[in-house]
Amino acid sequence: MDFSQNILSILIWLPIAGGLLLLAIGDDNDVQSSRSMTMRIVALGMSALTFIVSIALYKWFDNGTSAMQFVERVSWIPALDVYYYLGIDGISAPLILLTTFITPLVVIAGWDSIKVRPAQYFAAFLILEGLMIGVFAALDGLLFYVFWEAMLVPMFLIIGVWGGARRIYATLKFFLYTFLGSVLMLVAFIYLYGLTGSFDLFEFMNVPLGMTAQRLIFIAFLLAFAVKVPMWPVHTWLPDAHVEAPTGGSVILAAIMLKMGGYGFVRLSLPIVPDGSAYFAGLIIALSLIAIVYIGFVALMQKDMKKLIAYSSIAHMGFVTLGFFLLWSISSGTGAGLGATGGMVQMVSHGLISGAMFLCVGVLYDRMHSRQIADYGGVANTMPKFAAFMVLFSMANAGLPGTSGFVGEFMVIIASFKANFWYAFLAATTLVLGAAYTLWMVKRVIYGEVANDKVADLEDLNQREFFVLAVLAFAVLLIGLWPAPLVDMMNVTIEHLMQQIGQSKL
Amino acid sequence: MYNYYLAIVLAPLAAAIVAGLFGSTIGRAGAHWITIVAVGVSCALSLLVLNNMFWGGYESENISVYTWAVTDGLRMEVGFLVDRLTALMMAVVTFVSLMVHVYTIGYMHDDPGYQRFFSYISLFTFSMLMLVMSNNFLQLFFGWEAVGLMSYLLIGFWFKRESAIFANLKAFLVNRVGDFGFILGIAGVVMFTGSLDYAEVFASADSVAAQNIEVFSGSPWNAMTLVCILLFIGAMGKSAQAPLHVWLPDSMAGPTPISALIHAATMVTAGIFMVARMSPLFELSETALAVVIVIGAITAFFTGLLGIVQNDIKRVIAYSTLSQLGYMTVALGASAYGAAIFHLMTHAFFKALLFLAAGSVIIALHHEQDIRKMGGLRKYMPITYWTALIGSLALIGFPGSSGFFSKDLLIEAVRESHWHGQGAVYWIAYLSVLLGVFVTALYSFRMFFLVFHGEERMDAETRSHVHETSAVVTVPLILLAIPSAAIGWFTVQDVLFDNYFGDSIVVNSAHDVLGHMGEAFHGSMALFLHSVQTPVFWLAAAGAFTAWFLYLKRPDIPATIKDRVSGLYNLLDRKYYMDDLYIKGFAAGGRSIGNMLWHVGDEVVIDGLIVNGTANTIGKLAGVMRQIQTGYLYTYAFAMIIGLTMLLSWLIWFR
Amino acid sequence: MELTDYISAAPEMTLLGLICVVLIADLFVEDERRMLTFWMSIAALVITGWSLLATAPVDRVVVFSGSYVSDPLSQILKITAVGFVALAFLYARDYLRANGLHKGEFYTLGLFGLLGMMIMISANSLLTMYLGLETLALSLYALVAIDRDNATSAESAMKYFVLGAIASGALLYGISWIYGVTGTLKFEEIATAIAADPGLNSLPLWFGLAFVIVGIAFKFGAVPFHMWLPDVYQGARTPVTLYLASAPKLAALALTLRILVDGLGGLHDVWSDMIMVVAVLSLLVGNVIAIAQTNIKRMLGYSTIAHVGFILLAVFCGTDKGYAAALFYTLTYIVAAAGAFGIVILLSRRGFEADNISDFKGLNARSPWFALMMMFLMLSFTGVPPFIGFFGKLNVIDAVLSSGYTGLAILMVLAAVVGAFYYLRVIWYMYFEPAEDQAVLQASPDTRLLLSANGVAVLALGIVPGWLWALCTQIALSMR
Amino acid sequence: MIGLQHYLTISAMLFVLSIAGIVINRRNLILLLMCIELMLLAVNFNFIAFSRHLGDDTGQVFVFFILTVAAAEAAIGLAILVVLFRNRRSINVQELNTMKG
Amino acid sequence: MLFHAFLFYTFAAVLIGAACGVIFSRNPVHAIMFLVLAFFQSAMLWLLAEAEFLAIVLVLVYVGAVMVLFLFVVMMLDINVEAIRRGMTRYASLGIAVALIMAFQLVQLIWLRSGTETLPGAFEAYPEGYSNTKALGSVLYTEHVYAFEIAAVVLLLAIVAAITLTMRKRPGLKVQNISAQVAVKAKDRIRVVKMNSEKKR
Repeated sequence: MDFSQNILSILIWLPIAGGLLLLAIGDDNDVQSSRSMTMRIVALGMSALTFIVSIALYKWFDNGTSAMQFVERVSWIPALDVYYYLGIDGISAPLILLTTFITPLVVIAGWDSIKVRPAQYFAAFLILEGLMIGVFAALDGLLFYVFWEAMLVPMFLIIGVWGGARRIYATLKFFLYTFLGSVLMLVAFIYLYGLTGSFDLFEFMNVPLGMTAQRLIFIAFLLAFAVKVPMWPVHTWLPDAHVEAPTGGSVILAAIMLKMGGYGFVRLSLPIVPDGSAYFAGLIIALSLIAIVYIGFVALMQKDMKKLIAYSSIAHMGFVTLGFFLLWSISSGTGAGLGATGGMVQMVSHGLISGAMFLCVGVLYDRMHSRQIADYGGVANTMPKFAAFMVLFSMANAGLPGTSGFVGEFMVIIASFKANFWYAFLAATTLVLGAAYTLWMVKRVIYGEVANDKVADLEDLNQREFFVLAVLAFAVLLIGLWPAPLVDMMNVTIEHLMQQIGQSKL
Repeated sequence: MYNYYLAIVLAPLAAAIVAGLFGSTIGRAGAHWITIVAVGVSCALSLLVLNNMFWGGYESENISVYTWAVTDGLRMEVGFLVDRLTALMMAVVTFVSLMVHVYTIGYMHDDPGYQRFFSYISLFTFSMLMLVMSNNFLQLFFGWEAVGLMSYLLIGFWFKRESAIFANLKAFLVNRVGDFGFILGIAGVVMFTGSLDYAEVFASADSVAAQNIEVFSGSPWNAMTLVCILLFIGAMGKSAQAPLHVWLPDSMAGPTPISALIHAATMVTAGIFMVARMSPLFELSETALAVVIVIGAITAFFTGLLGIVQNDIKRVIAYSTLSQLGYMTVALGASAYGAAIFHLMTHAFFKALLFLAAGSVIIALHHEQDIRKMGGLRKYMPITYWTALIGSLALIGFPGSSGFFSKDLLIEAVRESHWHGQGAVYWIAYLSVLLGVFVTALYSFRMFFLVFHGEERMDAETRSHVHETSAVVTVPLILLAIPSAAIGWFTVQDVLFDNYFGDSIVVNSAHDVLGHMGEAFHGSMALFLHSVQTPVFWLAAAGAFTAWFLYLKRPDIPATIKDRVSGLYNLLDRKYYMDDLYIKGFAAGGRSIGNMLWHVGDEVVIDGLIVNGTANTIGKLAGVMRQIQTGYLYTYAFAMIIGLTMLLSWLIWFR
Repeated sequence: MELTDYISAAPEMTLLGLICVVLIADLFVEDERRMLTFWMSIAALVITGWSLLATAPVDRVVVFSGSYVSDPLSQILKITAVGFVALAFLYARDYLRANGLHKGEFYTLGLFGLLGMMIMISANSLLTMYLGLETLALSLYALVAIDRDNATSAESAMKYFVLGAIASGALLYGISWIYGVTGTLKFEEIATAIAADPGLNSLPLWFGLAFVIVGIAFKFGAVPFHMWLPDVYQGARTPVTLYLASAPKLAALALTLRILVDGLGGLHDVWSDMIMVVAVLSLLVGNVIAIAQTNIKRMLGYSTIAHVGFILLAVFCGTDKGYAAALFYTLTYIVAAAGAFGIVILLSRRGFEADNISDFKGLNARSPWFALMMMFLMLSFTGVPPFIGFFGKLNVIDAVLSSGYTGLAILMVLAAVVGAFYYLRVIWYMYFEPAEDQAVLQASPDTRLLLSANGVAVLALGIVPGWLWALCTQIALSMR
Repeated sequence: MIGLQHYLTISAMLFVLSIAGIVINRRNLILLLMCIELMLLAVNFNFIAFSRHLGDDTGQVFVFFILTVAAAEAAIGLAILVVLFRNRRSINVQELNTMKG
Repeated sequence: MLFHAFLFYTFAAVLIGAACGVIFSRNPVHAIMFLVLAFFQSAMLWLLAEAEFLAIVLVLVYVGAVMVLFLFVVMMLDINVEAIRRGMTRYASLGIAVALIMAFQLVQLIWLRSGTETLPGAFEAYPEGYSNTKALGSVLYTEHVYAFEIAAVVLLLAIVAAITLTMRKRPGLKVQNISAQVAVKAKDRIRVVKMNSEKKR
């Protein structure tokens, strides 16, 4: 069956329809009831179906062109010249695949650990999935913004309804922080709309802009994306949101929502305001390096596992922004593309690893209802399989070669050395800091004597949990050992992007 | 040969996967059989490759296995470069590994993690082979980190022990500090050559040496120097060179087979191997070589001194390993790469032997490691005794033993390395290696005498059970004792002087000390006979004699010395306070920085002042502004009238 | 005076006639059968709506010696007003019956108010505008006080009345000056006079303008003429608040557009500054004070003030885009406002006003569907796409930006972020808190249906906002 | 010459007085209503003055309507006042602050 | 002309004085009386301006109806005059200051900034035989018929509203229900209640 012309729409609306279906089925807090079971199966089915469709997307995706593929363009709001305009290239495709890959795992992970209003929970995730894919696929500024903002709502509810003790503070902080960031982007969009008379992103990219305008637009974009990434110093929502979110929420937040920021930089900031980006590149690089070093130190001191992973996410995302903005510091030859590719790979990889790490914490949390490192110790004694996964993902988090965590960092460090020795120097500190905070946590949680009776009573992974972690482990190792398929998807697009950015729009 | 190479690498990997994932299914015997067979296959094929290289006249091969990724013009591949250097390393690695596998059957006999252990060491073998067989920097780094990971897992194998999990974390982190330099070095290589492939990089080495890079603005550094020093920092971490040596003694918390395999014979020599492999680069920077030789010399001498005061049998050997690694590094710095590799090889055998012998003792004494509680074991454990004696003699460079050839020539090479000038660098290096000989002999025989001779200091309960260990332990000891004793004699000429390494190692003709020495070399026998005329021999003999005098003849003296020079003793006992510096200085410092950044930076400034501060300000503002809404009609009317007046005023006066 | 004059004004006349019918019929209806009045009122609204559609002019028609105008703007505003009054009646019915307030006067006064709005919307001279305004205002005063036994209602009615009277006094004073300077009360003639004699564009006219702006700002509830609004929203019974919060905004918009644009368009550079100050103050004050509120009606009152800031900023631009945006924003805002108050009504029952925000706690557990609807409405207020409120803001920001006021645009979005907090608090209470009140929601099926439609509308309109925007643009163009 | 400006001045004085009355009166609601009447009177002066000045009757017609509306307004205002008094037993402005903030 | 001016200033002075009386008098009844005075003076001034019709209407409608209504309410509410003695609170000075500023602004407007063309003195007198009433009447029913009808609506609305707000059925009030009385049947008049005889304890 060839539905390649509408595949993006299918990917967006299928999960949303699934979510609405779940809402229609309604809640039954009895986990065993048939309604509850039907609901779960629908949730899993829908997310799995979306994943299967995305495999078709991967199959049909042409690595050889930087042009948009699977384009759909239908007039949406003719009065504003807004189009329902979708299409993907090598930058968005991997992120879409990441989204469709992670969501079913989140559904499985939340299978019976969500006791309160599970239908709404799963519905929120499915709707969120559709919206996230929408962000990655939208080629119309307004459509992009619609998906971008709408995404906040399910996440707001996920954290707020199913979150931990300080969930309200966390979720409000999350919402307001990100909302603040994105409204300025809206202003920038409207300004560009005023110039071009259209919300088409390509029009935005082609319109000549003066330096002042570029700088201002860049700042507006920066706020939106920096909050999402999150970059230092607008990162403080993340630890709170992650800590309070339910496991699935943390996974999606870390795995995909953070990527929105990075994606925004490549998709919008760089091509639309290349000169503005060039002007601020030094700032971004500085902030990225601060994130890597500063956050590395902060992560070292965390007592809460989720918070630690959250902080490590910030540090890892620093590599993404670092990679993207190296371009202007690299005087000649190749390397800029390497940085950008590294940033992209890092996004995908971080999606897998941080997701897996949060799932690991979730496994423990489901059993002990604590995220405090101090409450654990010697988990390896009672949960050997779990410990194996945890160590694997921790190593990936520390950027060990052979895992996906290494690929992006390696590329970015190499590229940053070309830019400036000290960039590479500071970036490479993550080798030490990343290992220090991750493995120190592993030491305190996994290793050692059984710390207390609760740990002694832990049961090892059940099949469902094993499956989820195994799938992620496989993906992490696959990308680590053979990133070529992933990198090949992006290569041409990034090459094209680099040329595009290289040309001044003044 | 490609399939052979693949088989060499993949056999241990496959075995490790099977033993690791299906350990419970295949059982203990299954686990050790599959891994031993796999490593045995690897070993056999490696020996075949070595044979081909040595005598078969095979050319070196550079093969790409698969493309890891290509982006932005940078090819990142996985591939094999098999030349004579590689072949030698492969043989050493697989042979020692095989011995350790066999030995493990006995050593880990009743450990619950038996299958896991075999899986780990097989995986380690795979990683080490990936490292040595790599044809590019990426894979080198992969192997580099993978062996680090396995080291981490194996040191922490007994994860219930606080000391083990402390040591493995420490080992990993200190190694990471080295890797930090290493990855920067690789990045530098890519920057200046645009490639990760050895062949391409070496081909453009000259152009790199011609470039400068301004690390600090205003002071251009030679690019090659920078790259080489960065790469060498990696080697310092992995090969435990001062000041990154602190992890190695602690790593003795792992099971003894691991100490033998990883922390003596193979992994720790990766740094040596790497520098030798990079000889085309290092040769182009005398500054880098000077750094290498100085670091090596410091390590060789000062860590040796520490061995004298240790009481843990494995730690003594660990310090001796450090010292010997220092010797190898010195050789690298003297451009005597061949000597370094030769010493690496002999050291692999005799140090693995010593560790396994120590392990044998430990088994016999039911995991007692304190040499003060040993003594007089000679009569209980003859095989262990004799093999340990061979190992010790090789270690101190007793004439005729393999250690003699490697170490004697190494010292000779350092003495010959006049191109370093007659300045501080040269003398530090030369005196260190020379005095190191005395120190080595002293601590080696101190340990040897305390363990096997003299008074039996173990408790009666233990003594009644002491007996020689089983065949799976003793056979590897014997098999390792043979090369420890004899391999030097037979291979020294071929390896060192007959240009065995060929193109694998490039030496600048001005630095070619081995070539120079080769002109004066007249065979093993001549060297053997000549030995009594060298200071090396006498220093070693003096060391051994001192040990005999202090620990067998007059065991009361050491305590007196300890009291007399308690300051010096403490300095040594506390390992020059290096651990304190790292743990109380860097680690605690890092944590307090983290704490400060977290609590002050994140919580007070960003969250407190800016984020919540804004929110609270708006909240307070709301509280204040709502006070305007008093509820009184006249206030409302007044507000309207004020508003009106303002509009009117603006119209009259400001427009 | 021609017969056609009357045909043009047929909707108003129809409505007046029907009001009289309802008024008289109501006298003969006993309290138990008061539903008859309700249905008659609805019928009156339907007939009025029909007559509006039937007499829809293609072009601008000015009758009654220039007192009355019928144009596309008046058509859309009137039809919407009729619709929202009907909606208010429908939402109000259950509440009024439950609270013993179900009197015919509510409907007659409501219809009178509608008549006042229609007069304002069609006013083409300052005189008719004033009379329409008073008709509306007097009905509203009475409606606010309709619960005679409620001290709070009476208090708020009194405040509303006094302040309203002051505002109309100011408006009249301004009108007198405009009349004095231009010599006419009709909007076109004022515009012509100003265009003809640039000398008129001076202080006396500006003074008149300033006083008129006070009247306009009061009607909208813009700072600092807003102070009545929170008290009245809170003090009036919820159906009255609902009535007050929806349709009269259309009349206020008509007031603004007719006077400032049709009449005093030539003075744009003078009034735009004043409007801007008032609008910016509204944005800030409304959003900030709303945060401190615990009463949802009061909170929505302050939120109204903030939204008025947006509407006035759109007007401030003085461009077609701006007027279209103002119209669009007003239309979409009242949809959400009506829905929000509708849900407040839904939650209340006999003797219990659900007017504290905390009464929304746990609504998701009690009724997931209406919690969802309320969330839609709150998100629409916040300006989160794809809800219609977002497009309202989008258009206003677009208008402001195309006029070159980047700083203002940024201020607007920042104010929106501040505003997001209190809307989110409602969602937070509904979804994140356990229910304090477990009572089952009581509402007739048609009310439920309507409320659902109302909630879904903010989403549906947001998904297809194009036609409405096109319509608004077209109307703005027709205003020339 | 007595003319436009004199009448406007009277109007202005009345207007200002009425406003002052509204602002400074803190007690009696009825007085507020009376001040409003004064304000409308001021407006009427303005209209009449302008009407006479312009020689245009429309202004006087407007005054006619203002008088009508003012009467209606007064009726409703007083009705609300009565309602308020019945509920509160007071028409003191200072007691009218149950809603604030 | 001089007499005209004299009359104007006299009436104006009384008017302003009465207005001050309205806002400063302690007793509401006095205030109403001052307001009545103010209306009378205004009517006089309007007469001076030849706006006879409105002057008459003002007296008839305002003084005759509205002010009486005010008086009714004041009397009906039986307000304790002492209790609502006016308080010149501490904000009064602020209020007066604002009023002064506004007065100053209006003076600016009327006398200083309005340009020269509005300065010419007296109103142009109406021609002989001119009837103000007739003139107004003729436009009221033609040009302003629409407004006139709305005014009617406003009055109707005021009636409805006032009745809505103030007419109430008092709970204690006993009203005859005539139809019920007429429709009553004999058997409804008496109810026979059966009950058990009281038990003896």
